[in-house]
Amino acid sequence: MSTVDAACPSACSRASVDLGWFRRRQLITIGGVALAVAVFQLGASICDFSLAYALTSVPAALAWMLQNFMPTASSLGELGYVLEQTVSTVLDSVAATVIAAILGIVLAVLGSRTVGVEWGPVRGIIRAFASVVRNVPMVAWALLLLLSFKQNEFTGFLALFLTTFGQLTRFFLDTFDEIPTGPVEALRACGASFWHVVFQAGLPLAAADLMSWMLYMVETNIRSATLIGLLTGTGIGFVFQLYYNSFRYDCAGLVIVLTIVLVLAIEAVSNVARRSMI
Amino acid sequence: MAGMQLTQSAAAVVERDARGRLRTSSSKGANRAIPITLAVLAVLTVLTFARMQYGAVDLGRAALQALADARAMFLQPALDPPYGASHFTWETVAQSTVITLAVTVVCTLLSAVVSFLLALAASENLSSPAVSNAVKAVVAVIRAIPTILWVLVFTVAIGLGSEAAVLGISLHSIAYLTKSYSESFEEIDGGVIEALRASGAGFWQTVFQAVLPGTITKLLSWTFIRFEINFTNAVAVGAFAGAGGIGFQLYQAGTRYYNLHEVGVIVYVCILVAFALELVSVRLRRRYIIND
Amino acid sequence: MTQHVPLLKITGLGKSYDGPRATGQRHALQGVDTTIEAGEFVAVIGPSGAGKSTFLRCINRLIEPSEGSVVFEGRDITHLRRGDLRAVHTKIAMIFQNYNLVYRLCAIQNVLHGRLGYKNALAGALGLYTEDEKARAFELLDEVGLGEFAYRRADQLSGGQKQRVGIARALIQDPKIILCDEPIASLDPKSSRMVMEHLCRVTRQHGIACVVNLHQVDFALEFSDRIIGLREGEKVFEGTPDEVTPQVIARIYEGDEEALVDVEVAGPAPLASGVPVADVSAVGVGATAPGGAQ
Amino acid sequence: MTQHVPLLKITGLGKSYDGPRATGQRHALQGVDTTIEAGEFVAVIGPSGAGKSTFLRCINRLIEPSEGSVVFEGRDITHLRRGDLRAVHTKIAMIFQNYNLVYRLCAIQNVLHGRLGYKNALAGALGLYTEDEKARAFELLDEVGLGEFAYRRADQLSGGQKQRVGIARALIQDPKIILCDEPIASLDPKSSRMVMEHLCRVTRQHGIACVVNLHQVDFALEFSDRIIGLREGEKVFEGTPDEVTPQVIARIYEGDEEALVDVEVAGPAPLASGVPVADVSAVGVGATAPGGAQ
Amino acid sequence: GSTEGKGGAATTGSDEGSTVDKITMVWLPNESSAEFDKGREEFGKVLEKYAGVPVELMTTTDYNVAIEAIASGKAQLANMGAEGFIQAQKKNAKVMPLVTTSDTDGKLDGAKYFSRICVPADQMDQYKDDSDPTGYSIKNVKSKRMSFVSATSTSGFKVPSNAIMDAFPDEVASTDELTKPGFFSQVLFGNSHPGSAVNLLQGDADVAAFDDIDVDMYLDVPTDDRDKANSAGQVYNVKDGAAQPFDRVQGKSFGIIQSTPVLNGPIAVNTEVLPQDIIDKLLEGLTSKETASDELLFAPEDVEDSGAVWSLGDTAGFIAVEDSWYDPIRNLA
Ligand SMILES: Nc1ncnc2c1ncn2[C@@H]1O[C@H](COP(=O)(O)OP(=O)(O)OP(=O)(O)O)[C@@H](O)[C@H]1O
Ligand SMILES: Nc1ncnc2c1ncn2[C@@H]1O[C@H](COP(=O)(O)OP(=O)(O)OP(=O)(O)O)[C@@H](O)[C@H]1O
Ligand SMILES: [Mg+2]
Ligand SMILES: [Mg+2]
Repeated sequence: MSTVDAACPSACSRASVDLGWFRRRQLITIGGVALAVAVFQLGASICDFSLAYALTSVPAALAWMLQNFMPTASSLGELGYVLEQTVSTVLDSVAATVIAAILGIVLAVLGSRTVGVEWGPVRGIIRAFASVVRNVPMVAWALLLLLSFKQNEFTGFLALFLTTFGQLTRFFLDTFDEIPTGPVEALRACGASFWHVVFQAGLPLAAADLMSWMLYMVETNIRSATLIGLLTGTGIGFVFQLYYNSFRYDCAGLVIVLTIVLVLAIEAVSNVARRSMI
Repeated sequence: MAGMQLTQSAAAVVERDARGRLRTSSSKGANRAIPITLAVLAVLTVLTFARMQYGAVDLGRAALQALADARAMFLQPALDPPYGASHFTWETVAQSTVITLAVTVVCTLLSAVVSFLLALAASENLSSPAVSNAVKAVVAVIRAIPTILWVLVFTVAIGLGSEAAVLGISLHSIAYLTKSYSESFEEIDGGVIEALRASGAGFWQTVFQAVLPGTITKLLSWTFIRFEINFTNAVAVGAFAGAGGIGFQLYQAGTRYYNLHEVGVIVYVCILVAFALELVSVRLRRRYIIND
Repeated sequence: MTQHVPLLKITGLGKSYDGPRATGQRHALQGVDTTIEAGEFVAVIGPSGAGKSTFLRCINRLIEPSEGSVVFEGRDITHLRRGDLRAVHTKIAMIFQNYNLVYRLCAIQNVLHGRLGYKNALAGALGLYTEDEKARAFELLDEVGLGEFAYRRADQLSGGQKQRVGIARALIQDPKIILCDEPIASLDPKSSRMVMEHLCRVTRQHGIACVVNLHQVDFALEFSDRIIGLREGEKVFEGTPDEVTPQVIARIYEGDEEALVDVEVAGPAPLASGVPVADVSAVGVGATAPGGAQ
Repeated sequence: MTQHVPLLKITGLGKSYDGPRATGQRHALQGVDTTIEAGEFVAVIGPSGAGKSTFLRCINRLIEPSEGSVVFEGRDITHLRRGDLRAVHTKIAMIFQNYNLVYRLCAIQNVLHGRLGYKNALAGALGLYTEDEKARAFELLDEVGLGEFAYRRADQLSGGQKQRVGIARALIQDPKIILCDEPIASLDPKSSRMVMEHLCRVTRQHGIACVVNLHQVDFALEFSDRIIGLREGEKVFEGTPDEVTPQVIARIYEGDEEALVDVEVAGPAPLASGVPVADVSAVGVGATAPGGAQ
Repeated sequence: GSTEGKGGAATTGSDEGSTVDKITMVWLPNESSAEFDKGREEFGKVLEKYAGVPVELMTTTDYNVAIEAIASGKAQLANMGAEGFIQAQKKNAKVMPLVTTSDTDGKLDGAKYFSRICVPADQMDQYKDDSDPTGYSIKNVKSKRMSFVSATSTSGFKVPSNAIMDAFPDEVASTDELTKPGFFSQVLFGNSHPGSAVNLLQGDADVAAFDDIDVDMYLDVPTDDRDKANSAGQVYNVKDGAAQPFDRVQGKSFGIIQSTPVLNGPIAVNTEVLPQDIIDKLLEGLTSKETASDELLFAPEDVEDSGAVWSLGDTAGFIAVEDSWYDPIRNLA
């Protein structure tokens, strides 16, 4: 320390001698890591999770999975049926997204800060409503609808629609909030009415982002549809469960492989679409 | 039709449609991506409704029934009689919420650590193209598989307890975070890495001294956003397999006891937790991901 | 009956913001009186925060004034309801610093937006314009020198070109007056001059009055018929460019640290072309200097 | 044994890029020979794209040279493996145009990064520096005039200050040579001069050799012991500043449209201070003009 | 509970056949729910007492898990349904039944419950068939809207599907086909026995399969003679004030057109990973009087919410059972 003082005149001697600064930083870092470890341990003990067991069983589990879930020649016989269900899942995802997007855009337009209606409560109500719809667990929507609409594709569609609707409205609200306010103001100053502003400034400015969110939702929905399908007995979720529960893991594996192929394909297509929209 | 007085070069640009009307957007080189995408989605939607199986139920009656059920669920949530049936106590609901949160914490931390390492390998600026592409491909495949399938598969492969659920949720979470993290890594200034390399710093030194400090806020934001998603997943997965928690109670209330009032209580608990998490993650996202 | 009705008569116009920000100066604008005649070109100058934007926006009620009245063509528009205001907006066009074009639409579509005030909800929303409107839009674009760029997307135009689209959009409204809020603040000197020249020429040609907020005193002096000086929300000067002496400039900008004008050094108008006052005045601190500052 | 070993001996150094870009000139650098002695201050000048950056980066193998050899302190480092290269890197420091600091860390931490090459993976990764290292970092920061800014985050420093942190980071490596790739290209003239003066002073003081890529010929002439001129990847000049005549400048920049030098107008070195050649030459086209261009 | 814990600590159980230091027992999802917490814990204690080694109880929320666990030897004991037991045995022949719950007389004869195919009471006529000894048959179910419980249920799917396959040998090749529309105009899954019953009573299905023990508490069903109560032709009403989900179908009634007895599921043991001496000790202990009179295991009749897994209204206790006793079920598969 003293060497520093000697070597380092005037200004720095006051500021720099405080090497304890480094110690404090280190303590903060160590503290952060320790906190994370402690939280992890706490969580693990609460939910009775053994990291060691989990990690050691992963290799065996993966091997077992590859062995059992690898589609076999005989499972290919089910390809037609699985394919049919997969396609229906994809179509449901698309339809749920489109319908949800139409309603979502209406709500988002009304509720957004930039183009929305000026009367405050409308905005608050729309945001609260969207937030509740979105945060109700998907399982709860499925259970609710299952009771009245019974087990069929339409029920799956409805459940998917409700969750998508909540999410898309949120994304759309954000999108509309982020469009530049200048053009909107400019159109108002021209004497444009509410709907003029929405269609001539709001939608053109937001279009690319809205589409991007929609495409993203289609992808996500295929995954969500699997869960909903398990509950409502439709689409790939249902066929997966059917094979899984009857121990025909090879056929279940076929469902997984098809899901991968499909999701990746849709991801690729929507990436192309998204890129060419900018 | 109004005769326009335009300079020659301007007149050469003006286009008219088949009926001789002035066009307000050029037919040449226009960006058709949005209309085409919209058209495709619209056609698919119509197709879906045309071939959808609507079941044997009378849709009108079912809709009314659903509204009545929704009313029971959202407006009359209760655990105790007269609406509830005392299948659950507040204590058990609170307990299982804590369990679900614990699963969420474990999944998120586990996947954050693994993803950090994978993301280093997946980032083009930190890794070799071959490794980067390989990791990205694997991650894309993992991400394509729905969480619930991972959990079910792990359930039979590993067996009981929370491990299957945690691993199943984590796998998807890892894929997601690896993508987000590596995108954050790829955004950092290549010059900084080069500077440290030029002064003789090794790989891990570069990572911890330049990459991590430069991206830590983004990483934390992404992690928290994923925490929120993981909670949702933990609820959904709890309904089917492994860890139990609030999701399992939701499932039981719904499919075993058919008590929508109790479902309502659990749903409100989930909404409350999700609200709290969302509040934080929206803030973080605004602050560090969008505006950075 | 035969009494002269000015185009725009502004009396005691004021705006105060409440809330936590309003600690010191509550009034962004206070007691401004003025009259704008048809076809006049008026420049509003003043330091940053003087209330220039507030003044302009209070005129067409993009900001609701908190006191005073705005009488447009003999009609008090200060308390008009939204619906009636639309009709007034068609007659009062506006041009913005950031152009405020819908950047995903092409130039001609942006110009046509100026017609929205005349259209019903459906036609306007769907962008169904008449052939006459379209023809006129092309002509106006051509008039500001952008005939070739009619189908170019707005975000592919340069700053000066964007502002000229903004001018065309204002013109197609067939306005009686155009309000311009720092139309050239984001432009380089060359584009600035071009935009100002276009603006000046077309307004004179079509007999449209024009109120322009400007940071560039030299441009204000060069182009306008009359100059209004604002400081801390109040009108501190009004007169012809000839009457703008260095002392006047100093009075307007006095107290604004960034824009202290050295009266001895700066010659009489016009000042060096294209250079904002802040730069000119960076030279030194003169007679009216910091003492008057607050 | 007693034979003189130069600090750096570069022989036939060349780099060619393949791929679609390589249509015309495949060689970014070709057959460059030179020798740098300990403590020397060498400036490399040349038009944009001449290969200055490539030359510098080939020396410490941030770019792998495709031909030739680099001998550092008598050891051929052209084909060293990664691990061994690390040790060499500690002796060859580098300073960049864009400073390349870790913006979220503070100045002192950035300086200490220069020590990473001497540390093992763990200590380096965790940022565990010895007290001596820290003390030295503070000294060096003070030496470049930033003692007070030690705990300031790098992104809160001005451009010139950032570059001085970069110099301190290079110095703490205890290098034998510092390579600087346009260290002042992003700075205003005043900061540029300050950075160059600091750089020149500390390298002379510590006896460190320095190779600086510069766009500013005037600075090159003013500060360096020797000047190397590159054009289209080849060395077209090497000599002392005195030997740099307008003709030499013209030869180096000849054919480069942006930097045509009017030999008649431009006087002998030093040229107007702080103004890059491109600006000086905007005056006109002189004797050696476009004919020689390719 | 403290005894419920980690799964397959004995991941590679197969090579520890002679000795065990811990017994793992797995429960099916139905018996895993919180209402049976006390009963399961008590059962664990009983096992510990007789086996002389610590017992770990594993609850499941997934049917497959229980079966995979016992078949792979990760669990030594499992409380199973008859169908699940057969499936586990198919995967590993060393899985054997140990005990099952007896009938109320303490015998094996009535150790069963009933899988029923039912239709709305007012449509019973359509299914009358004099050629059948019961007076009713399922000859007319084709192209109707069908409701099962779930694709994995024994009494709610496997048994009725087999009955249908037997009745329509030319039209249905495998039970798989019955999971999707084809033979039936529509196939619903109620996800539970009450769910399937409600599907029927609400009019969403024309025909439904469900069992007796999960549904009869909501109905006016006489309890004295179970065989008779479950015979074809019987018609039952939903009780007044029945709890959810039957609250929405109060007053509705249905009739049974076919009924098949299903054997009670066993407590199964994987003999590969549990030494014979412990198996013997467990068999002796579980079938003892003491166990049968444990009110935490077998709730006395009319006692509700005791947490016991079984009820003396249905059974008198555990009884040893031979592998061959399950042959009827085995033949269904
Ligand atoms: N929305 C607002 N809320 C509170 N105060 C505001 C608001 N908008 C403007 N002000 C204040 O009103 C005063 C005048 O602002 P105004 O924008 O009119 O100034 P200006 O002359 O246009 O300045 P500039 O040249 O920087 O554009 C300023 O003090 C400003 O801080
Ligand atoms: N990665 C690369 N791939 C292909 N060609 C490259 C690459 N990097 C540089 N080049 C080419 O090599 C030549 C020399 O580039 P270099 O960056 O060394 O020039 P420079 O003298 O540093 O120019 P400047 O003054 O603009 O920095 C240029 O023609 C450049 O286009
Ligand atoms: Mg302003
Ligand atoms: Mg360069």
